[in-house]
Amino acid sequence: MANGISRRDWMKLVGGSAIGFMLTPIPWKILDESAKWTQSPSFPYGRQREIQIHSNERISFSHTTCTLCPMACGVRVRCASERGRGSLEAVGITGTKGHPISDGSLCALGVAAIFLRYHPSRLHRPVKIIGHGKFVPVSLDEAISDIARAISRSSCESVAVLDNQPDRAISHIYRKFVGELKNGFYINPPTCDGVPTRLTDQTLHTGDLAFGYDVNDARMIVSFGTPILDGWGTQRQFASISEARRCGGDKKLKLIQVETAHSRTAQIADEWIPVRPGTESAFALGMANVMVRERLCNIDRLRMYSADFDNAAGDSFMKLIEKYPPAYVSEKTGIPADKLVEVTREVARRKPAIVMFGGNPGSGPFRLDEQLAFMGLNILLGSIGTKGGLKPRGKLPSPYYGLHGSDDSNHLASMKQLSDIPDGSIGVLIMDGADSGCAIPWETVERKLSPAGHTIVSLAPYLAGNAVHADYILPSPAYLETADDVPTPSSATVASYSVVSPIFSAPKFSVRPNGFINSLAEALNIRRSSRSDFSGMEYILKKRVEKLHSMAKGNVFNAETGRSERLSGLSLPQFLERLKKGGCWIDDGPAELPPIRYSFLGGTHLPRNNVPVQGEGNNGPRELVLLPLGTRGVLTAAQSNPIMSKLYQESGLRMSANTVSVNPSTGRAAGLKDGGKARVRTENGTAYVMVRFDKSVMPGIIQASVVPLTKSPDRAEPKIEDSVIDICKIDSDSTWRITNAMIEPA
Amino acid sequence: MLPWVYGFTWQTGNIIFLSIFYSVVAVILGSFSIAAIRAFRDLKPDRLDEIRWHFDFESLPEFAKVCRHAFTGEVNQRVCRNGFDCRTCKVHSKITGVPRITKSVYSEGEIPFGLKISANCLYHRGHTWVRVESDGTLTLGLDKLAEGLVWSQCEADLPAVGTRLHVNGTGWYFRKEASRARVLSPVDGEVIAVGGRKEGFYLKVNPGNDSDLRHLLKGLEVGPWMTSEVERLEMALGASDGAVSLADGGVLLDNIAANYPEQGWEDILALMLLES
Amino acid sequence: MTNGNQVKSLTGKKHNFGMVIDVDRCTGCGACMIACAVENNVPPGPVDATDRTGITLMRVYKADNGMDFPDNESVFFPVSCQQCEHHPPCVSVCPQNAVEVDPATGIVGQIPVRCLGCRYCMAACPYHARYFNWWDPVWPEGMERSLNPDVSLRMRGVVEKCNFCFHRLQAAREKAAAEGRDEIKEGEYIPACVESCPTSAMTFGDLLDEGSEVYRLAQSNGSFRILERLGTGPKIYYFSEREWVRNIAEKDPASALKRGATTD
Amino acid sequence: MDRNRNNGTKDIRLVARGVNRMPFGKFLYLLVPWLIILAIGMYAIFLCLAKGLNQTNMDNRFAFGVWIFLDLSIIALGAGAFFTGFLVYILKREELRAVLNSAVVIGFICYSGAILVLMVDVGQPLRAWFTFWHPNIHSMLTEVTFCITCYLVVLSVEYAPIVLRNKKLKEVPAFLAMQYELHRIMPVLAGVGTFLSFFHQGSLGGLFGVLQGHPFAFREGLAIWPTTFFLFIISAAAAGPSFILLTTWIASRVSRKRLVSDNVFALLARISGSLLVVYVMLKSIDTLTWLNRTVPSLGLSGIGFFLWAPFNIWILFAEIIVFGLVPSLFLLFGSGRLRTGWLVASSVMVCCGIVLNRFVMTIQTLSLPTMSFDRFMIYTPSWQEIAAFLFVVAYGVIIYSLSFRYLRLFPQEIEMKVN
Repeated sequence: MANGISRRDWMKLVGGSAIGFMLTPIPWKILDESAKWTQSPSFPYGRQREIQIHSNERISFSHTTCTLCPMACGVRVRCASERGRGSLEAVGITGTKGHPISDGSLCALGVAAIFLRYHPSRLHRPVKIIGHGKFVPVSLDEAISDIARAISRSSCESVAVLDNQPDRAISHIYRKFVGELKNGFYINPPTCDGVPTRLTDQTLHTGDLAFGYDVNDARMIVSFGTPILDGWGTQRQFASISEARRCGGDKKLKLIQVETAHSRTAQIADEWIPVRPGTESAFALGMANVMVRERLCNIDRLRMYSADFDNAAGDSFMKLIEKYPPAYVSEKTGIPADKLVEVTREVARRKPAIVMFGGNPGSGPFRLDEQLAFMGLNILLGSIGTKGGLKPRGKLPSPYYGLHGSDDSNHLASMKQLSDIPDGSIGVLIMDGADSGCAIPWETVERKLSPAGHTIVSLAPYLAGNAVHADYILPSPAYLETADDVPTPSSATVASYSVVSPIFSAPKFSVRPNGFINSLAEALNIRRSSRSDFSGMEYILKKRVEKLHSMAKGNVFNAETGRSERLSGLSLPQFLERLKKGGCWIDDGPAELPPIRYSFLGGTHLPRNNVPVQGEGNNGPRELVLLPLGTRGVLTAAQSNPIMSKLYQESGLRMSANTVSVNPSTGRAAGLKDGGKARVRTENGTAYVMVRFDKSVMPGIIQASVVPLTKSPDRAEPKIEDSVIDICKIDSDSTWRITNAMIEPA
Repeated sequence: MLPWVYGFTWQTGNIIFLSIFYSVVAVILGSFSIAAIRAFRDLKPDRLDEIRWHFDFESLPEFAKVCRHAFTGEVNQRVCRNGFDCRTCKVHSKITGVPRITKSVYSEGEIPFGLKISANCLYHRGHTWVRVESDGTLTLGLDKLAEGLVWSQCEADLPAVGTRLHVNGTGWYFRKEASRARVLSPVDGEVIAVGGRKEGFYLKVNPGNDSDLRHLLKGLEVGPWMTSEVERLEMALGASDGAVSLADGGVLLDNIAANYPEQGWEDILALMLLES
Repeated sequence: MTNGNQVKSLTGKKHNFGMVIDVDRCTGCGACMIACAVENNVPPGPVDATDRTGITLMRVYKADNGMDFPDNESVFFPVSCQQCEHHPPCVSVCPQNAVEVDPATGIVGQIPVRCLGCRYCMAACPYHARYFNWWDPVWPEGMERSLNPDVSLRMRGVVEKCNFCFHRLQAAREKAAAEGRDEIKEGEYIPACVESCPTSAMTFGDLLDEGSEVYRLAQSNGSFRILERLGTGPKIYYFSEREWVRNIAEKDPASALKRGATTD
Repeated sequence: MDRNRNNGTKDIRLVARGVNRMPFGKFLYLLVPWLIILAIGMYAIFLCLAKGLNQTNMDNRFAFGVWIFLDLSIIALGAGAFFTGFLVYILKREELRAVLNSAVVIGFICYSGAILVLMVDVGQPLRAWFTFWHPNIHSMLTEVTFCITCYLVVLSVEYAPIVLRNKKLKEVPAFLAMQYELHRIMPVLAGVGTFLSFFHQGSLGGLFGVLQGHPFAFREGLAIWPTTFFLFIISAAAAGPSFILLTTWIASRVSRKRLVSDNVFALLARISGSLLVVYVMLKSIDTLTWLNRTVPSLGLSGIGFFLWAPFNIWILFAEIIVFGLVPSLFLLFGSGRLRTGWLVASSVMVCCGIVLNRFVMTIQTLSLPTMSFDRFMIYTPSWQEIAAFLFVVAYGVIIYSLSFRYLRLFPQEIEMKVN
């Protein structure tokens, strides 16, 4: 190569340019860009690549009302529409700001409820259960004809509907349907929130007038085992209690928790009075004793308004409380006598005072005779119908009849308690899917079932809670898919009404409860009048709203503007529109209290001369007392929402399923280890539990958490193990507060 | 990391840290590259021989590196640090400048273990002898000890006539099957003739003008050296659990290699020929 | 969790977002924990997850006065990332700048996409407010359709923590910009936990804004911070009228032992 | 005796001349248990990489578990490589050449093992390079990462000539030349290695010393580093020679040969002992300063850290006195007088002391509560963690055994046969 470029020159050129290139930012920039690329979440592994998040381009908000418990919180759902698909999807839930009941707050269940539509235990077709956790699909028609056959077959047994949230439109449909049957029952299970109407009727003779707790104005709350800081009542009541506890000066609310268990409320109450198990009523009677003896109440007035406060007949309240002098109560409850006196004086001094006795959702309500003692205390305190006491609330109209009754009301089945039903009498049981917020141990239901054979139908959308005991599960629309209404929460003093309109259309497989009742009625050839059409929830709701509108009082909350208007200023379509879009009607105030007479010992009920104290006496050497504890929505799908693992499993905030707390001294005496496994035995069975030592728990107590098993990976629950609530002793009046138990290492 | 990478800042700490890091990387890479370039340049036979000898000598145990003057008792316990090259050794030149006081147990020509030492031969520590011929050329051959060790039926890769040899470079190879043994060249010079098996493997070398043979053992040094080498051999054999042992003070077996498996024998031979 | 540096304050006005939690009001209901998990697309804990391996960017701890039955009194401490403003321990330890303080807002942001999961920051955090994705994020079938579109998912093997719902700040800024405002209004940006608290125990706002409620509460008598003595300057303040509650924040953890209790 | 001991082995061509090694079959037989451990460890590592770190028992509190403890320990024990190199090449202590090769191999094993475990330990190993690309220079971990990586390169370069000198490999001219030239640059590398080691040993200490959130680990600073930075350097420098002494002794017991002369043992012991005396002194001063100044200034009482069983005050006593002062005096004053067995026993104690120190810094630090409503926690590693841990041990044993068999780790070995 004479004048050409040699190979060496070429190499120099290439090498030189390579080095030169390296000195420019280009290669480094490329490296950096690739670095950023590898930082994208889809790189390099993981299943998240498959997870498509909705685009956040089209966001809208819908308002509705929460149906997870009867408390009627306003819910604002953030929806995203998926591009291309056009389908809406809920991507966020918050409370509706300014809502008269909840004012923008939601509980943990309500916030987590966004995932409920995709709950792993949601059923996607009507099924027939053929064994523990095993089921086969069944067509709706087949199921209905089976159920109809069962109903027509059960001539001796009764047909019952178990409705956890009474006074909804669907409740009236149930009552109507059951009323058409000759042997139908409409049953409400026990709840822990409000004042049982039966109790007020017996002590105050107020009929079906319902009472609520006016906690907004109270300055002293004596709570007998009511979880008032742990999911009790409406959010507004709850917030008001929190607010009032906080504020200084005269308005400051004092909260005294009388409870055996070291519940959440007991932990953070101003004062915790740890009475021995089953002696809450004794403590209440002790307080009554002190009040009467120290003239802390208007005894003359009480004598005037009550026949059984003090009379010569021998079964008067005075006679009863005479048996509960402080020394005796102290011996029973384990609380020093001077403490009792001190507390009573403070309660009597610090008015308005209110005595609450709902009971814990895990351990259920108190027995009626215990409730009488608490109610008596309320009467002594003068808390009936007064500001900061128990107040009656207005009634809501039924879709079938107006407020003041009509012919149609005769066709509605009467409302019964579970304890009213004779044991072994139910042949067909239809369980509504809604939740009362309070546990219902299966045995309380089971003992009412006919031993000769029974058919149980559940309308729950999930294979969870008591639905697992059903023979047929006809899954109703899930949360945010259901059309429903929410009546006044049972703890409230003011009537309210909300309509739940579905935000998402229910899947095809879901069975609307009213549709089911309609089909069943058709299959049973029940005569239908135009006004007793069970179908068309829309129609029924409209009827009810119409009747409400005609009352022309109260305010209507508009969820979209966050403001309230007078109902009288709204036309019916406007009212309906407000309600459908997450609004809420709220009454002007509590109802008028009729002139009442007090009946301390419970009217028709046989007065008890002596409230028996449970959990003592014939205890064996290693016999302890099992106290189930839970919070709102125990054992429901809402509590077993997978994301609830944050509370139960991924943090120590709430004890996970079948965990028991015992005092270290008790635990060590039983040979247990902190964090170890144990077996709890009662006369009803054995449960396997995890043991936690907690020095704040009363010795001799097994404080057990009632929580659904967080979740199972399969849709079907595996073999259902006995949980703590299953081994509780059920009393004849369907309460299960106290159970003697043994615990030993497993 | 670099000024145009996200997260880079012109903070003092950052600059100091990265400068140190880049310096360290530069030093590591630089010294490694230097080594690699040098190694590339080293890939020439002469240089490789030099390196090989350097390495072999470094690997010799101390007792195999005893100074020739320690054999004669001129110094006490000295170990050679100069690759057995006395021509450039200061100690050697100093010692040879003074009169000898010897304490060798052997007189010239005496034969330890029955090995013959030729008085007119110079010995290299790689078990070769050098005889200065009258015409100024040198004849090289294996000494008796090595002869006894080399395989009986082996081949030799003798250098071609005209090859230049270097002191402590490769003389020639013995080869038997896969095994191989290298004989160090005791002198510098050009090969002018080779003798094969029949002639007893020798090379004739023209050392050129400045033939310096000071590094070769002679006279009284040879006996003690040979004795120590026999000890070394005995030890090497002993290390392999003495398939063959030397009769104490007796005669070295003829051709002990024949009695020793080849694979292992290669090592013993190589050790004696100063290959590590 | 979005990169903390992408949306800057429009006017460059400096904020210092912080929170005051009135622990006298906290009932430990856990709504904040759930709201946080839902808002930030934190997956439900796998079957094997425990309170030691779960991810709760907001976690409510129970503390008590250390007394035995029946004198035991409890208080709940919602603890999320404390957004330390003075030498946050996690920022300086991260080997690849995956933790950054946004100078415009004072929010300590975690950039999970740059995190390699060495977990040094977790060891450094005295509040244990950092969580590692021990598992792949998995939701039950279909449930991922309800995830928050504003927050990207984190993969297995990276650390995450509370960033004061930074995406909500971005959304608020975008909204303000769309409405022609330079600055967001007070209350326009609040994290999900604050929004969800049923007892309004949490107050959120700009600690630099002397007119804000959060400033007033933070400066008030009953306010305190957890482990203030470490000098990291946490921006989550707590408030209590009860002295024993305030003392919990700085109490020597070993003080319970000195009274003779057993470990664990 | 088997007269053809070396000859029965198939790998005779690879074994260095002049030394004898056990038959290949026996060698393999002895390695089998280690190979099994290696296989199990590999499976565990695979599980951790494929399924994620949920395979371990680490948790959000014990973000660092047994692996980080292992890393810290073996890096401290592997410090013999840099320190021996430093003594030989920079301070010209030629006697230590006898153990230099072995020290390099040990160092290589320790560092490569540590990095291997670190790669499993991080959640996203594929992103490990982010540290280099977006380094946060304030992080001790960045310093550690940079230095360890560089130092592993240095160790590999130092290890390379030892490998290339293998009897068979050196027959390749390029290898022969390369090892020679690498050998020539060794002083430079030893210098760089010393520099890097000082920094990363220190930074490993700084890793915990800077944790202002953990008063138990937090130490006040000298210049920009907490005191643990310096303590870790000295303790590693002290433990390194002890570990070399120990491994050499073990190698010599297993191979039933004398590998180095007794004065090498004595020298190692003396170096280790004197450094350890200094370390124990400084550590005591540091501990006292920490107890009386640092901790009270944070409103805590130092004794509170030692109330949590099982990590009571004994651990401090054991660390400083039993495994610190006692062996240091033995090594320092016994190096010329005591028998090797005593020195070995003392070395074991030194190594235990250093390992205990690393344990305290990692595990105990994390187990202690920081907030008053925290819990004291204990952590039990899962089998996968143990298996990965043992993987490194097995890997080390295997690499060392292979090196010992085929490479000349102990130049004095042939000479030792004479004596």
